[in-house]
Formats: sequence, structure tokens, C-alpha cells
Amino acid sequence: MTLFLEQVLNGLQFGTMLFLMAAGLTLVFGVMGLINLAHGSLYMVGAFAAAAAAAATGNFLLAIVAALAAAALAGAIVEIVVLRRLYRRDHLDQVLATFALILIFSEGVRWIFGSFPLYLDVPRALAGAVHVGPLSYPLYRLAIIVVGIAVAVGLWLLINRTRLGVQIRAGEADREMIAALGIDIARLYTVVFALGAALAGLAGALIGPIQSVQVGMGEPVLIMAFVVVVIGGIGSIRGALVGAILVGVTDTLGRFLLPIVLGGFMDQASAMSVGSALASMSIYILMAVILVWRPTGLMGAH
Amino acid sequence: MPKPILRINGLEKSFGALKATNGVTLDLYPGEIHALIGPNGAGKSTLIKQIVGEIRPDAGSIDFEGQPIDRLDAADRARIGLARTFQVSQIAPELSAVRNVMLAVEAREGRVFRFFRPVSRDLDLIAAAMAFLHDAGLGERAAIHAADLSHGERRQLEFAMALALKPKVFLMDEPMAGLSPDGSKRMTAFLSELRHTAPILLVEHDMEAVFALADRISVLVYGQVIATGTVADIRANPEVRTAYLGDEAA
Amino acid sequence: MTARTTFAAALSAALLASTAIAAPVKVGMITTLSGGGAGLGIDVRDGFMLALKQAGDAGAEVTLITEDDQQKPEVGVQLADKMIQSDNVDILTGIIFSNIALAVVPAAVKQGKFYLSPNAGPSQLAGKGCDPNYFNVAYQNDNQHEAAGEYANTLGYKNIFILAPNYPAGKDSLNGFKRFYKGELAGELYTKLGQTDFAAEIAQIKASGADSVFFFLPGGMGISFIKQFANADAGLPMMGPGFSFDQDVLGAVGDAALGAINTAQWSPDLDNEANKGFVAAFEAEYGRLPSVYASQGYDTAQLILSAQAAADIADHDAYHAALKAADFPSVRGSFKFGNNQHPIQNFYAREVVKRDDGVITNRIVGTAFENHVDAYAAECPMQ
Amino acid sequence: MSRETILNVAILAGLLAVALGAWASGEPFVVQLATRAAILGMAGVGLNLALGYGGLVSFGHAAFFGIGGYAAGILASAAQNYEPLMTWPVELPGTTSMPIIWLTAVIAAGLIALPIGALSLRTGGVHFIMITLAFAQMIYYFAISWPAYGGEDGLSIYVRNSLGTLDTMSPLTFFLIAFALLLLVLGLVLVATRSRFGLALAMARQNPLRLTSMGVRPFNVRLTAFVLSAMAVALAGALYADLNRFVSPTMLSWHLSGELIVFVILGGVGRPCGPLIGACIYVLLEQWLGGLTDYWQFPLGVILLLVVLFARGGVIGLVTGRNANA
Repeated sequence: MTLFLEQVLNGLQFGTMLFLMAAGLTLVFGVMGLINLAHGSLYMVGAFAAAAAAAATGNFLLAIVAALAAAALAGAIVEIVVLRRLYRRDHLDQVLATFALILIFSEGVRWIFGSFPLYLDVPRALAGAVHVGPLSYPLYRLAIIVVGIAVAVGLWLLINRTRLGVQIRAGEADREMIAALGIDIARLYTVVFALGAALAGLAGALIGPIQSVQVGMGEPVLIMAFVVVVIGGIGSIRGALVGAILVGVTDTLGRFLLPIVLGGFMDQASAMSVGSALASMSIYILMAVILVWRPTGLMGAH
Repeated sequence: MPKPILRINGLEKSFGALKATNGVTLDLYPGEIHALIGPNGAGKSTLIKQIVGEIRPDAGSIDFEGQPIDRLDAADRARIGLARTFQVSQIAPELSAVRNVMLAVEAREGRVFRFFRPVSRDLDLIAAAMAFLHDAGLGERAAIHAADLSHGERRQLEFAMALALKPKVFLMDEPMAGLSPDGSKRMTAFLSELRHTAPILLVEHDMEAVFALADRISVLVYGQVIATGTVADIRANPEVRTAYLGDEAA
Repeated sequence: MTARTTFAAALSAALLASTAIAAPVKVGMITTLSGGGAGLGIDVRDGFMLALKQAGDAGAEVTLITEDDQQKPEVGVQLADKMIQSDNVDILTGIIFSNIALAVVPAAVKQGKFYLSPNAGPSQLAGKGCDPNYFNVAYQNDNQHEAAGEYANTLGYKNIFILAPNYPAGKDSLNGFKRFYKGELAGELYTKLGQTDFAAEIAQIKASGADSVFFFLPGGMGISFIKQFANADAGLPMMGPGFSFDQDVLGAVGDAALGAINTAQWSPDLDNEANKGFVAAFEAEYGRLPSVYASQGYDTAQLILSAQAAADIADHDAYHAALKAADFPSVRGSFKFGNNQHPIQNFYAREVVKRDDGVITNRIVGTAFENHVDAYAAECPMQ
Repeated sequence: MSRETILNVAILAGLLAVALGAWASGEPFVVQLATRAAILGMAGVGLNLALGYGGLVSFGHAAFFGIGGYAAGILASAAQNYEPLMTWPVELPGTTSMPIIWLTAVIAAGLIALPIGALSLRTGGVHFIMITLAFAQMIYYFAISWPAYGGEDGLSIYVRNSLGTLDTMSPLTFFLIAFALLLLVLGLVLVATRSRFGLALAMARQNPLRLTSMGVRPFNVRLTAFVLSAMAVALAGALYADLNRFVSPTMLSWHLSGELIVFVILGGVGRPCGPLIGACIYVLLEQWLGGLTDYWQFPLGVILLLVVLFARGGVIGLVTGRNANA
């Protein structure tokens, strides 16, 4: 039971991390209708910036700030130089352009930082585990959950309580309307894209200390984030949150439970092998099931 | 009187708090033009969309040739003979005019999933499409890309496609919209003849055309039919005058 | 004066003679130089180049063509075709990953080219699929895992938890470990390949009552696991094959790996002359400690150089004999080929330690196997 | 003849000439490159049916490429190892006969494309892109973790499969086989897009509302195009497996889906020969840039970016000066 509880926590933590990725993706799509494959590259940029800053200063907070700044800056530059020209194009051009950006980012980062994974460790203050009764849980992972929730709340406040939020909502509802409201669309788009990029960079910086900071690290996460966005409904931040938690918990519990369940009616070795094969497909199966039920996702517009 | 070919019973549709269609009952008889008029936002387009099956009503039923068609989707309804023309012409801009119409002929024949024979060598198909283009007055422009047609010509192309479907009923959403006075006049003459091919349920803002064409008129206000009758009935109806015509007549 | 001239003449004649034997050899290196696995390929290449450079004139007799396989098997096959058909190479080498080796090697050796593996050693090529033209200069894939299993007995582990990714090399790894390990298994897990979050697995390890954990997780997966495991306060000793704790990994995980035991056929502190020279030269040349991959690349080049000194590539059989003799000063100390042309060598247990200058590296703490022969050699029909 | 037709004939003739010339001058590797361009071009032509003509931006066509490859790999390895393919309900032997392998690849891909397409086509636009990607990933992970057919190690076909009495191991013969199939696929795609179905597909892309109002469900038309396109890509995949004599999950990876899209856009969307030109250019760029620097994907990315931004309509658009889908 303790183990199960711990696995649920693990699922939540994985989910909050996916949320940080998916929120930026879905925000950018909701406001400017852009599909951004290079979102995973911004995650990588965040992690590398954090690792470089941590190595230089030894301060984890500074590393986070560096990650936010680097990813937001990279995002803003990409938006101004490239993506701005693509909003009116069809999705096909966007797919190709952002695919090209992945190549540029990956090789560019490798050029600058070399081919070996970088060092980035959990800050001393957050190292180790907390113990509650029989349950012990890594403090750093708890911190990620807290940050994830804080970001979710912050985004909610931003969208519902600020002027920028009004503009974002207007942009989602009706592109012409924001022009009519006298809003500088070009600036709004740059800001929104940089915000999405910063969220991805934050995810990268937070995950860097417990995973490998290396080229290509963003791609598996990007595809997971796509699944989250599709499940939650494209353009919906609330959907991204629900989808992320759902995917996080499904993936974690699938890895944990499937071999055990299958072990009930087949021998251990094949239960292990079939179970892990199924577990690696579990979130895609979840997605397919949800799409049969609701083609536009859980919170998608109809 | 003969039986109605299309009958709408107590149709209701709400969008949130807005009742776009509020218990509408209408019918259409063979050989007639039944005009549907009403101020902007009265729910005319919503009603048309429910008849063709693009959106589902919350309540009520639609009968076509005496059979309920509520369970049929938009494509099925088109196939049994409900042809629709759009307020904004719906065409394939990258195809030539005649190709647009050829597709309509194919669709009516139910022979869309043929993969091998190039349509450019399908002389019967081309001839059939050309005939409808001529009927719609666009024969000269058959080879032009639809994107390069003028607004009026697109409207003609739209009609050629509708004719090619050989429907039993036409549902027309503002066919006069955006036409020049001259164009409207020709469209009026065209529609007047067309009613003998198949009856028309006509949504239109151009009152001159409506009064010239309609056998019957229904007035839709806030999702409700407040009056149905001949041109004379409607002109004389005090409720209609205050609710709708009054403003324009004044 | 005459005496000296005669001596010089004799010397140059001898040199000329030796160059006459060693007709230039063309070596095609297909290795991973881009993407996530690039670090390993770069180390193999750098080790190889270092050996050529140190050999001076003899090194210049080896023409090296290097190409990037992008870690994609089909690209590897295309490059091999190009090198064989267009560049007319005599020897192929360089491949890091077993799946690429399996795609490239069988066709290449059938076309009469030598393939010298500086890393990958899939079981298929060690057993029934062995070939006279195929030499493995590194190890058979199972070896490091077998050594870990054996050394787990030495360490007195009784209830170990083992995990690896769900792909063929992962299964070979755990099977290799179990072949020599005598204690109980607290659990056995296969993860998704490429997975980077192991929270669920670590929770299971902690709950299993294991006294230790053995894992084989290549590349970024291993880095993630080590960091997360250290951070979970599990308090269990970690073990793994050498590649899970090698120099490329240690730089990225830092203190999290300290104390972990791992097994490999080589270590930077291995005490022999060749190795001391190699480690010092590598650090001087590239400014970083060599990894086990670099040592393998270095030995591969040395093997070619030794064959060059003894035979002409035009004489295939003689060259084969020269390669098989493996007459070179390996950085591993003792080195010879078995009947299946895979190394018979020692495997050491290494511990991850922090040097006084703060660099984290491995130190030998014991020997797991002496002159170890791989498990598939008996299936190979060659003598 | 229009400039585009001249260009199409020129590229096909050019590819053939390069292969024959290289063979005559003893450059078998160049023949191999030409074969690779022909096969990847064929996959691009197949994808173009869905993507260019149908407007369905599938980011998961690598799945079908891989399924074609695995059909070849599984059938061939079963035959080469004298093991039956399956024993239940009937015992089926493997085969090394190319035509049977091609047929199997095409049918298998069609059967798998049907449910994937049916589910994905319930949505459109960005949803469609992401969902096709996710389905392809699902198949990718299945291939990696399912041990029966080599998993991540892939499957080797030690000798190319056979076609009658031809020596398929000869690079030129194999090129000619691939080239002939490329012509066949190109021809079929060309015919299909000019048929009655092609008209309906064009309307489904340009104006689905109108198509519905004609009584034809755009869903059916799109699904047909999706499945046909998957089948063409699978045929290319089966040939690719034979070219490399090897199949692995990388044939199913999302990078490959991206590359297939690159071929289509690079050459020109909705142009019959566009993807072939795109594939040829891509193969050349890869060779050329790969020789210049380890970081060759960086300039490749920059070139692709410039094409998207400034060369709308791809290379054919540049040459002929107009954009097919403007």
C-alpha cells in the first residue's frame, strides 16, 4: 500500500513535469495556432543553461533563472526571426520549419557544449528524502510537484486576472478581435511564445538534476507532451493539466502494475516481457481510447 | 393541395441560453418557392443547417417525402435530394469550373471511388457537367480555375453544382447576397424558372426579389415563425410590419 | 665516420625494409559521431587516432576514413557499402552499438573485409555466427555483466535487485549477470528503452527488501538512474557493468556515483607500462581522462599496427594470422584472442572514487575473472 | 509540355542516367545512393497522396514504412532460417520472393492504416498531426520491446530477396527494380489523382463542406487516400529493407516521418515528382554536408528553414515559378 501510494506520487510528479511542457505547447497553439515541434529543444536549452550556470556559480536558484532566461530568449528570437512568418501558413510549413529548428538546436548545443552529458545535481537543500510514517520520498521530487502546482496556479491567475491574460483569451477566441481591441499582436505573440518557451526551459532545468543533461533529451518528452495535449484538448491549459496528470499516473502505474497483473496468469518471464512492452505503449492506448470517446480531447472545443 | 415534400415540425435548438430555433414548423410543396425572411440573428441560417443535417436539433423532426430524415447525416440528406447553396459560394478554388461540376455529377451518380480512368478522358462526365454549366450561364468559363472567377460567376458555379445533383428540393441561403442589381435581376429570373425543376426553400434579405419570387413567405423572428402566408398576406400582416418590415417600409 | 655512415645506412635500409613489408592499409571507421551516443564514438575515434599518432611513420601507413553512422543501423550499412565499394578499404572498424554491428558486420566479412570491433560484441557474432574475418578487440557483450555477477558473490550480496531496458542487449545483460551470480534475486525489471524517469522502479527496489542493486542502463538512462537512485536515499549499494560508470557517465553524475562497484576489462589506474603511457598521453592530447571506449579504440589501432609490422594486407591469410597473434602491448596488460577471436582477458572490479584533484574516476579494488572466456566461444566452430 | 512535365521527365531520366553512368564507370556506391533516392522518393510520392493531394499532414508515415520493412524482414528471415512464419491456424512458410513480400507489405500496411486512419481522421488539423505521430510512436515502442523479431537489434536479411532469376545483389539490377516500382507508384498516384476519386480528394482538401453537400463524406475519401498512401509507403519500406538487407525500429522512428515530410516539401507539395526531387536533394545534401563537418545536421536545418521561409512551392515551385496549392 505504501508502495502504491509512492507510485501515485511518482505519477503526479511525472505529470506535473509533463504539464510544464504541455502548457507552453498548448498555449502557443491556442493563441497563434502554431504547432511547435521545437518545444523539446527549448526544454533542452533550459537544462543546458541551468547546468552551465550551476557549474559557473554553484547556485541552483541562479541556474533556474538562467534556464528561464535562456529558454525565453531563445524562444523570442526564434519567434521573431522564423515563426512570425509562419502563422498564416498551413500546419505543414510549421511542421517542417520547427523540424528544421530541432536539427539546428540539437547540433548547435552539441557544438557549444560538446557531445558528453553535462553535470547538474540536486541542490544540497533539496537533497535526500523526507520520511512520513513508512513512506520515504525524495524531497526534490516533492519540490517539483510544488513548483508544478505553483505554475498551474500562476498561469490561472495570469490568464484570468491580468491584462495579458485578457489579451491571450481574446487571441484564443478570435484573432481579428485582438486587432480590433488595439492590441499589438506581434508583441503579444512574442510574449506568449517566450512564456511557453520559459515554461519548457523551467521543466528542463528542474528535470536536469535528476536526469541526463544531453543533446536530444527533449524529444521523448516532446512526444509525451503531444499526447498530453491531444488528450487534454488542444489549446486548453486546464486540459493540459488534467491530461498531464492522467498520462503521468497511467505511465507510472502501468510500468508498476502491468507485470504484476499479467504475472497472475502467465509465467514470470513472459509477464515481465509482455508487461513492459504493454507499459511502454500504455499512454498511446490511453490516448486512442480517449479519442474514440471524445475526438477533440477531454476539454477541447467542439 | 398535394402533400408537402419537406416538413419541419417543432424544431428547437439552443446555444447556451440563446434559443436560436424555438419551435419552428414549416413546409415546402412541390413547385413552390417558400421564402424565409427575418432580421439578422433571427435564426435563418441555423434553421437551414438543421435541415441539411450540419447541426442536430435539440427537439422536433424533419420529414422528407413523408419519411423522417432525422437520423440521416448531412451527406445522406444530400444524397436523397436536398441540395444546398451557400451564402458564401463553396467551391474548390484550385479546380476549374467544369471540374467542380463534374464532381457533383459523379457524386449524384454515386461513382466517386473510381481510381483508374482519368476524368479528362471521361467524355460523358464532361458533357454532363458542361450542360449544367451552360444552364447556369457559365459555359464560356468552364476551363477557368474557380479561384479566378468573379463573385457572380462563383455564384453561378455554385448553382451549376446544385443543378448537377438533380435534387428534389433546393435550400438556398441568400443567393442574391453580393450580386449587382443586374445580377440580382438575372438571378430572380433564373430562380423563377427553377421552381418547376424542384421547389425552393429560399432564405433571402433582398425583399424585392422575395416579393417577386415567393409563392409563400414565412417570417422568422427570434427563432420563431411569427407568420406564414402569401406575399399579400405578409404585406398586410400588422405583426410582421411592426416586428420586421415596419422599419424597412418606413 | 665510415662506421657511423654504415650504421646509418643499415638503419635506413632496415626502415625501408620494414616499410616495404607494411604496404599501406586503408581502414574505414564507422562510428557514432552525432546525436545522444556521440560521446562514445568520439572516444573510440580519439583513442584510435592517438595510437596512430604515437606510432609516427608506421601510423602514417594507416589511412583512416571516418564516417558518422548517426546511431542508425541502415546508415551504418550504407556507409559500409560505400567504404567497401568506393573507398576500397581493407579493414572496417568503429561501430559502438550492437544493433548497428549486427546490421553491418555479417555482410562486410562475407565480402572478405576484416572487421575489428572496438566496442560492440553481440552474442550472435561470438557463437554460431563467428567468422574468421571478424575480430572483437573489446569484449563479448555479456562479459562485464558476468563479471559483475561473479563479483557480487565476492562482495557477499545475497538478495540483489536487477534491472535493464527491455531490448536484446538488456536481456543479455541480466542473463549474463545471472550466469555467475549465486544469491537470490529480490526482483528483476525491464524498463522502456530510452526511459529517463525511474521513480516507479526505484520505489519498487526500495520496497523489495533487496540488499543491493545491479543495473545496466546505457547512455542517458544510466545517468538519470544514478542521480535519482542517489537522491532517493535508498541506502543500497549500486553495481553495474563498466559502461554504466565510465568516464563519460561520471562527469555527468558527479558524487552520486561515489562508491559504486562496476566491472570492466580496463581501468585508468590499471598498473602496466602501456596503460600509464596511454592515460597520460590521452589526457595531454585531449584534456580529459580516457574512457574504456577510448582504451578499446587505442588497442584496436595498436592491433592493426602490429599486424602491419608483421604482414602485408595483400596476403589475406598472413594478415589474418598476424591479427590473431595480437602481438601488441595492450593497455589491458594480458590480451589474446580465443577460438572465436574474442578476447581472453581479465575483468576487474572498480570502485568510483574522487581523486585528490576532485576528478571522479574509477579505481581497481579487485579482480572478478582472470583470463575469462566468453560463454559463446564453445558454439563457434573455429579453432 | 509544361515546364513541370519537362522537369519531371528530366529528373527521372537524370536518376536513371546517374545510376547507369555510375555503374559503367565502376562506382557501385553511387548506384546505391541513386537506389536510396529512388526508394525514399517513392515513399515521399506515397505520402504526397495523403499530404499534398489530400491535405492530411500525417506525421506518422514512418509506421507504414517500417511495417513494409518488417514484412520483408520477417518473411525473409523465416524463409532463410527454414522456420514457419506461423503454425496456427494454418502453417505458413516464409518466403524470399519479392512479389509476395511486396504484396504482404502493402496489404499489412493497408490493414493497419485503416484503424489508425479511422481514429485519426475523426479530427483534423493539428490534432491529426499529433495523433498520427503518437500512433507511430506506439508501433515504434512495440517493435523495440517485442522480442520475437529482434527488438531494437532489428532483423538481418543476409541475402536480398529474389525476383525471378534476376541477380538482386547486383546494385544495378536492384536499382532497376526499385526504379521500375518507383515509375509504377508514380504512375498509379498520377492516375488516381486525375481520376474521379482524385476530384473528390481535391474537394475534400479544398472544401469539405461542399463535398458533404454533394452527398459524399469527406471522411471516406480521406480514409481511402490515407490507406492508399500508407500502402505505397509500405512498398517503399519493403524495398528499403532489401536495399540495406536489414530492418530495425529506426525505420519506424518519428525522425523518419519528419524526413518523409521534408522530401515532400523540399520538392513541392502536391506535385507528382516533387517528393522524388526532394529525396534526391536530401540524399545529396546528406552526403555533401556529412563530408564537410561532424555537425552536418546544423547546416541541413538551416537549409530546410530557408526553403520553408523563402521557397514556397519547393524546388519545383522555384523552377516553374508557381505554387501548386496557392
